Amino acid sequence: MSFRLSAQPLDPAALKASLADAHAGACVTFEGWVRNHNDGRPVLALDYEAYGALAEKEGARIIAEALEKFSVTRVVCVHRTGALKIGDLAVWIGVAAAHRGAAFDACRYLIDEVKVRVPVWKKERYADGSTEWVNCATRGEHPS
Amino acid sequence: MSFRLSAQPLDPAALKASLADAHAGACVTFEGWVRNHNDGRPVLALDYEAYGALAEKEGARIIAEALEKFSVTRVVCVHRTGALKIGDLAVWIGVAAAHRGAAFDACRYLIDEVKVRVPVWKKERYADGSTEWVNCATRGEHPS
Amino acid sequence: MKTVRVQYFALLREQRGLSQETLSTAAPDAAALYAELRARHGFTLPPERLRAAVNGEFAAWPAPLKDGDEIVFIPPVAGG
Amino acid sequence: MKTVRVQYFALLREQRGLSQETLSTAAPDAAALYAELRARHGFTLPPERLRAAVNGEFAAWPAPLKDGDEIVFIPPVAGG
Repeated sequence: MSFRLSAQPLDPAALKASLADAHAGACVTFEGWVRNHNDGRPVLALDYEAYGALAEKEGARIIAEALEKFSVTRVVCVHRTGALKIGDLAVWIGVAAAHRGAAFDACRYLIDEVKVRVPVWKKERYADGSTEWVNCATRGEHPS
Repeated sequence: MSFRLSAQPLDPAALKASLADAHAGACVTFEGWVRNHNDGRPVLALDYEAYGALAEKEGARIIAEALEKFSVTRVVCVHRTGALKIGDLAVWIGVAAAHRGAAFDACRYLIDEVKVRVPVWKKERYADGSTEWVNCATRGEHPS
Repeated sequence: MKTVRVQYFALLREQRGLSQETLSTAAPDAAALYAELRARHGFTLPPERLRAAVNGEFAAWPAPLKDGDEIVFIPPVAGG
Repeated sequence: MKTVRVQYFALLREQRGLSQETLSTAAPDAAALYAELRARHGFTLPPERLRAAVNGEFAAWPAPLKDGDEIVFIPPVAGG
């Protein structure tokens, strides 16, 4: 039942093992992978930066909400910080539950909320040498 | 893009590695675990039996439907057969996609359809020594 | 009369006491064959809880059987 | 005048050229402080795209600042 930030590569097998529970019949995991394109632009690499203290507080609140809303037995969420390359694992969320419906719903809730509420930022490095903080463009920077 | 039956234990790490794809930003997995109770009865172990030829055909059809319905890049589904104990992995489904919505929806579709369409049967062994083929009770066998 | 092969799985396999058999029947279709075998072996599952498969593919109950067909009666599934 | 500490992340950190600073300000609240710093450093993000945090917790823009507060202006997040 934890939200953590990690500056080191994540270990999905170890994370999933921490969900093991003889009462659970379903385990749903979400992995966010660094993909090689975004909005049509080729991406070479990413940097993730977090406001650690508040990210962990807000992540813990999101997990508490998921435990309240859905009948699940265990939840783990870990988000990377630092420099990542294509294919690297940026976020890992795992949910165990007696039944699969709750596991899917809770996992989806967790990633949806983490993406919009937890203070983590992503800087994309593009093939043409430019960079951009995702979601931080303002009018004037990019003529639309 | 395959549906398989396996009489041997599944290896989630190897299965997930087979989904790797630089175009994918999201990976959702579902694992069905043998849980220690069902309908309030303590379960000690399970036997899975399959009609192999038709199970693999129907599984392949379900995967083709998911690829048609959802924008996903890779799909793998493997179902165990044979004797399983509490905590063992009975089914593993993994979906990679550019975006998480399609990955969640496809994974949910796959397990929902597999559960009701693929000819696989489950016999539960209970603490009191009795056994039962799940979903095969008929009126007269169990007074309700 | 035709000769067909029947495979049994799960509860039907246990109630029949074997995994497959080859038999002669006058049953014109899968529905009639199941009725015949159910009467003979006391299968508890009513046909409305089963599906039929012929030659490795799901088949409609009234589809005619022919000599050499392989038939499977599919109990309610319970995967995952 | 009060003394506050401001931490910068992501785009604001790059536009400010540093991760944190301690400064004296007459700004009564986070909204006024951001307006003051934006004018001084040319931050491109308008305040309606930011959230404010004070002493490690999300805070309303008009909440009064006091001496010793630690303030963070939170650009649009992009986790996952």
